[in-house]
Amino acid sequence: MLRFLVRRFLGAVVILFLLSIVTFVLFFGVPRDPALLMCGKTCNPDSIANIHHVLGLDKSIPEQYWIFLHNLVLGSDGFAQGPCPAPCFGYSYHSNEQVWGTLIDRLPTTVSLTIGGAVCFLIVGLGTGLLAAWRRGTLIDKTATAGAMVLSSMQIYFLGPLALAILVYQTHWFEKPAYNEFTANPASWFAGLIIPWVVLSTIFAAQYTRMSRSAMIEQLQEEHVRTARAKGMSRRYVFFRYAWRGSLIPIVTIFGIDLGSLLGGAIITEYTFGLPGLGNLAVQSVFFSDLPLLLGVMLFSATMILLFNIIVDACYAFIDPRVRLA
Amino acid sequence: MVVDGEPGPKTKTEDVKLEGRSPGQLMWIRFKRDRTGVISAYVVGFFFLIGLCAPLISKLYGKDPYTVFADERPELFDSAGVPVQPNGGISGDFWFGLEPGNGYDVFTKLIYGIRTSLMISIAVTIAVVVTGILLGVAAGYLGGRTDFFIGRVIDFLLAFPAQLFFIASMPVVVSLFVSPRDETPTYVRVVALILVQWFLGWMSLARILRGTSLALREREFIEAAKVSGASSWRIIRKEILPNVVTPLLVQATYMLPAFVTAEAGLSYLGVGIVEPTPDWGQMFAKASTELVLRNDITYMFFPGISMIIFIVAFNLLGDSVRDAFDPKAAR
Amino acid sequence: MTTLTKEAGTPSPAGAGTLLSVRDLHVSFKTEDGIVKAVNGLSFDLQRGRTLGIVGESGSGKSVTNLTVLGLHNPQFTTVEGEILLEGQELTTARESELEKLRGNKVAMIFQDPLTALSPYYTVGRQIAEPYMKHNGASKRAAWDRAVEMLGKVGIPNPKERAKDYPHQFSGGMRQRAMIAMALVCDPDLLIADEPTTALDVTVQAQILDLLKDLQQEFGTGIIFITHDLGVIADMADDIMVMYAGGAVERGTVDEVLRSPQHPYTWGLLNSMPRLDADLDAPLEPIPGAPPSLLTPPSGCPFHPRCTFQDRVEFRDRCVDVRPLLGPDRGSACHLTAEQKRTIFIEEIKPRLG
Amino acid sequence: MSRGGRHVYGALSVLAAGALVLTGCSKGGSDSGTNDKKDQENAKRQQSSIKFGNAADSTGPAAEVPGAKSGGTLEVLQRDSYAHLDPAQIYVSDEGSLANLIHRGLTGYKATSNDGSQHEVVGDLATDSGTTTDGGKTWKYTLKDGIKFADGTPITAKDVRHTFERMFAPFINQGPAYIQQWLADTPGADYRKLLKDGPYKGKHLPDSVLETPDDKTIVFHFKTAHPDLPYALAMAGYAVVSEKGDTKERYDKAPVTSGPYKVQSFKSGKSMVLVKNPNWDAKTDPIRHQYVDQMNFTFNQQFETSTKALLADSGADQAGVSFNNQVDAGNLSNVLKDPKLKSRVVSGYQSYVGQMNINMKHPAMQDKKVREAIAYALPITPFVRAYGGTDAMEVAGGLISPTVSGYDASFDPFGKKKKPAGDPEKAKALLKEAGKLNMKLTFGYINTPEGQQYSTAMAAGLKKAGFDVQRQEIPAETYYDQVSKLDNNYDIFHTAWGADWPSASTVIPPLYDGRVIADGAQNYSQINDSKLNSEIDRVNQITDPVKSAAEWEKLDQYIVKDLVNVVPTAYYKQSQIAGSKVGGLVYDDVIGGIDPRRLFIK
Repeated sequence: MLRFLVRRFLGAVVILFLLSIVTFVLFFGVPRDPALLMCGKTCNPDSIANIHHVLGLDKSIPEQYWIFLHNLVLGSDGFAQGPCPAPCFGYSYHSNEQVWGTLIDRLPTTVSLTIGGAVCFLIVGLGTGLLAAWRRGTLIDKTATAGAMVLSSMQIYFLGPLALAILVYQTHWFEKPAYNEFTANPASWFAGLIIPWVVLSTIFAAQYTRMSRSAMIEQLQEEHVRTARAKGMSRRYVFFRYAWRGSLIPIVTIFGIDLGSLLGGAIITEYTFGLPGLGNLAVQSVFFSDLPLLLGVMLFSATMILLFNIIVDACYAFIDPRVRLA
Repeated sequence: MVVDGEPGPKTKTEDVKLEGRSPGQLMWIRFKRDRTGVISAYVVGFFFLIGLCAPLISKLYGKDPYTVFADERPELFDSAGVPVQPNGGISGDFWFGLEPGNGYDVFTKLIYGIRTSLMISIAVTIAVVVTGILLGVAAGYLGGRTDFFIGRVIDFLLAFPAQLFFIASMPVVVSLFVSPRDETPTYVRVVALILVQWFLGWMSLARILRGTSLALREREFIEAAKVSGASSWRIIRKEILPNVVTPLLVQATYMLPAFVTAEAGLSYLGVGIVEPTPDWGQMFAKASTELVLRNDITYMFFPGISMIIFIVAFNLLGDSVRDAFDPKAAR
Repeated sequence: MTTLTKEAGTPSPAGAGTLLSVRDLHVSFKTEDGIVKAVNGLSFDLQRGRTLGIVGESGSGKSVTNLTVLGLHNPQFTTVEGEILLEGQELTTARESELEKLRGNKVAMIFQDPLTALSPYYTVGRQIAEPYMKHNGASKRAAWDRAVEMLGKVGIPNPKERAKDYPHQFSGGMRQRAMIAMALVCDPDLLIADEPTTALDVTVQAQILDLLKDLQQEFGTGIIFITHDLGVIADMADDIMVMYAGGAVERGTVDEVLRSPQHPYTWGLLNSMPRLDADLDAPLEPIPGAPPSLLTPPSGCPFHPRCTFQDRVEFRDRCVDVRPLLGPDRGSACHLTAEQKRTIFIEEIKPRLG
Repeated sequence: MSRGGRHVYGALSVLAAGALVLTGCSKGGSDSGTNDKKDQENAKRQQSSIKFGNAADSTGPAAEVPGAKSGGTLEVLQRDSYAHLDPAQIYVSDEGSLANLIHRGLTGYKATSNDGSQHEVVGDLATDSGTTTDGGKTWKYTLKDGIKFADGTPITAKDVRHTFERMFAPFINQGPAYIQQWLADTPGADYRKLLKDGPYKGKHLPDSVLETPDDKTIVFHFKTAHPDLPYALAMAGYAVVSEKGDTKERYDKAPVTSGPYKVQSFKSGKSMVLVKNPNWDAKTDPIRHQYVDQMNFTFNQQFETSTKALLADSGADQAGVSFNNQVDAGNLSNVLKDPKLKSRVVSGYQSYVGQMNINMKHPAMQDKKVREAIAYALPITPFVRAYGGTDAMEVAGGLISPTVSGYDASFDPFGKKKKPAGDPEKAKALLKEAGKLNMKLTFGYINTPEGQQYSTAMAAGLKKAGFDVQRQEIPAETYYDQVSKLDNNYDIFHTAWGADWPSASTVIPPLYDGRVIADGAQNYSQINDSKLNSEIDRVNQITDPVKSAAEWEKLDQYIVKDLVNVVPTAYYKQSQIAGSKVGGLVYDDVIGGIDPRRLFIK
């Protein structure tokens, strides 16, 4: 187990390293100059050169990259804006805030959105999927399958605005979604996120319904499930002990992927509801050519994805004794 | 009762009955029997037809998606550009109403938007399929270092935060084609959208094809071909490719709608196709503006419902294609 | 030996020693392509402590018949007609809960591939203990001990430790032994073994067969042994029933069927089977053609499209028009006369078998 | 699974999709109906001429706001967090509003009426608005007695000198540059050469430029006359910085303040708390008040959120206000229509004027008939529409905004106010006359949703007049950089410009002086008209601000009507709302929003 973790984490570090290079190259591929954005009304080549110098953009790209890596690992006191302990992504060009601080700052929004949404869609999605598989072929199953088919074909950029239009703007039943800190006021935290949760989990739940239903049905056709029935085990027992155990593998896999990418910033959801999470931060960093922020968000998101990949693989070992981690 | 697989003898008997037919014919016969699949195919075909015939339809209808009716027919709008008539200005003249803002005709905008989105998605699908075949089959068939290398590339690309990467790279790709001083022609944005989605779109297909060709490599007929001295290229072309058609076609039917929604998502975020070029996703972007949310909820249903119908039909079609190829698959 | 069999529609009361009695069984499935008649008017009996071998190509209805006995078919798509009497209890109409009580308890089953037939997620011991707990109300502890005991009985060395292993940690033969242990843990009266040795290599196969025979003697279990391998049948069974296209085409004792087979299909089966003592020059001959579609079974004798002897039948059309009947005892469902069957076998078939 | 099942769910799918349509009905029209009466009221409202106050005008304390009370906590809901607190980095209006509370400069605007429309420039830290004896080349300021920073140290001429010197340091790059340029007598950013590293490496500005003979006196020496210095010094960007407390870049997050309030805590992106500055003495300040005990800022409050909270008027929000958030577009017309809200809502103009620039460098644009054709043809409605209709935008006649001294509401040479959708017939006739029918017209537009929207519609309008319009998108982030390049491809492009102080001297010279044409400069249309140039010089020398305002307006009319190098599009409007317990609510034309200095809790 330990060897597995060490190996996988090393692999992840290599991938992150490559990704940071790609992001760097990508950024310098953009023919727009962050200095222009900071230059203000009285902009001329001198002041641009000046800003370049302040930002370190006058150094060669490899040199800048080296500095970036160095700061990331060791931190730096060299920033004009203040000290920057490791992991140091530097200071945002746009807001002059420490990138790492900004990421940590935005994280609770994204985590709230993701966890709340995940709880909803896991319960509803798996519940419906299992029910449909249990009552396979009945009207319940067909309704659930058809409903899941339609809902999973919906997009957040349709369902989200639709929910806003109906629930917020037309009927005024709900507040416009916003992020309020849980610690400050749990009720308003809940009220502010309820619509994003519902929208996010509607689409995801439909997907989990489809997935868990077909995984269960597939498992129920496994020979070992038939053996268990042939031993005289009850349907319920076989369903929940044998088939469910096997269905866990695809479910955990997809759930890991979803959770990883959502925690890295649910871009469209956050954009639609104007939630100040990592996804919105990412969009912002692109629009403002904010390299430190872009690098920060990109690496953070990729870390989430990789982390959950590893977690999923580790989970396999608990679910399936055939899997040996090494 | 739990043990409810398709009974064993069934496929056997079917094979017997259809003895002598090619797998393609078999698939076609099975598919034709699947009424849901056939209806879905018609629906999907209808969308493609609309996309294809959009110019003709708009000619017959007498309007185009570029006319600014807010200035042409100012009496139909208030000063913020919202149609004054109820239901988004639906009337005999404007079947689907008028778009809040500049007052484009929603009907023609929608059919042209479908045209744009489908065109892009088909191109991405083709690009992804070609790449998937090339790299997947190469990895699976050649094995060894090639396989290892392609495998690592796939691992790497899968770790990309895809959406974030799309957003970050769209301006870069666009700028590769035009100097920032010139107008970005629509085709450049289209090409950029295709490239960006292709770049992070081929891995799953390549993995599947790798698996398939890896399995095929061990099969007798490939061994036989090898022993008889056929070149690798010939084996790939004559023996492997025909055998990966099934997973390929099934995957492609699932991929295309995914690309449609992804493309629309990018335009929704403002990095894809922009006004005035009609595009499905761009209509969603418009539909999510405060103006529409507050004043003209009708508008958002045209892109919304049409896309749901399209995606549902395409997914049902995908299921049917899969079932037709592989009737044992669990449903 | 009494393989009492009667023709379709003429049920006879099961004899005193009869463990299982199947009467005029029809099983059909609804599929996308139509109704598949998987079993067509099958009748047979099995006595306690005896072994009935069922032979046939895949798709001949062997497995379906036996799944139906345990009620493991999918009721949604399956219609079952006829009677299945287990010690006089009607099983086709029995409630699910009653069937559950029988399964693994009175009737147990062994499947072909022990790797897929055992759950990969639970230890072998647990999987063996489960039915014991359920049917005997034993405690977890007692059930576990019983599982270890059974593992020992089926010849697993160091059963105490191995019970804690997962199936994938077992070799193929050991897995099948574990499977047998699981089947016999509740001391069943009837054991259905569905090609239990097909997936194993030959030496292991022989061990497993010996084990089954030993256990049968110890427990007095009646066994239905399904296989397409006549060699195994010869070793294992007391009686043989040859099935084709959902029905029985020949039956008799092992000696009868193997020494003087009467049905062209049985000849074909024998012909396609290699033998150690056979003349090396004599070619193995597969049965021409493929098994028939059960969606639209051939008219008359289901074997007629593949039969090379139908021109010997007096009125050749009978093969196409009339389904030949199979008597309750030793016999075969073929329009050839008994004399023809005998002469053809001795003169044409036997020499080739060597 | 049987086929039958699939039909059922196929059918159900369609049904479920269809059910959604039923809910999709909407009533026509936006909630933001046109509000003609309000428009007329707004048109009447305009900044009257501003004068420079003397020592008496500059003496504190400021006149009491009628009905004002001390005490209480004000809740301030803001959308954007403050990016800069260092005065030298402050240029944008959000921080400008805040600077009124925490920073003080040599001069400031004193409201001389209670409706926020009358102002004069007075001495703030200085005893008067400045004295010049040579027509604006040399300006002398004397500091008042008893002025202190929040940390208790007195404000001296050394601090003022430091304030100006540090603006030459490289890290100061966001604030205004007027005075630096005047001191160095160079355009653009060349002024930085005068004092490369600022005061931080021991070098200082020579006395011939900036002189501080004693602790109280500051003398500015310019090579050319700059009668506008009192205005310029009133900008937040020139507020005083403590030399002792200067932490360079880090000052931006934790400045030493001098105004009536000081920053108690500031969590960027989240919240800020201002408390009374005990070292501020009302007697020294003719401009500000210190009624409220504490101000709690909450950031990330979108326009809809703040509007909704303030409309609801419950709990702490009763004492709530937003300095810069507008009433959101959706609520705007309802808010304006509701008579009960009248006392809680203020409306006014922002200082911005939108204008379509015609690139004079392109030969085809040098034909005045063509330019006139553009002026007649250009529809303004798309612009108004894209930004929320007539509640948010008003069709402009001239280039001088209603918030600027000298505005003339009746000026409308191309009939835009009557025919905002353009006059394609007249334009076409002009174009025909010029023989340029179907000429190519390259339209550079900003690539934002709004830009996309109005540019397509404007292009359609121009097409009707016989132009072959080629739209070219320009990325939003670099838009101004692109259009301010001298060799840009665009025949026409839209910009907006806000006066830095309420004098057209911050509008007409930077935008239309032919001698400042340069890459990155703001003469976007590249107009170089000798009459205009000389007039600019002449008017710039007028030291009487009232007289000069009238002269600027004449120049405005000359540009729009005779030169036609720009077509004015719209004046930006806004409305703001406060809770019912907030007193002293006034829309201040100079601030371009609610005046935070006057607020009190009822």
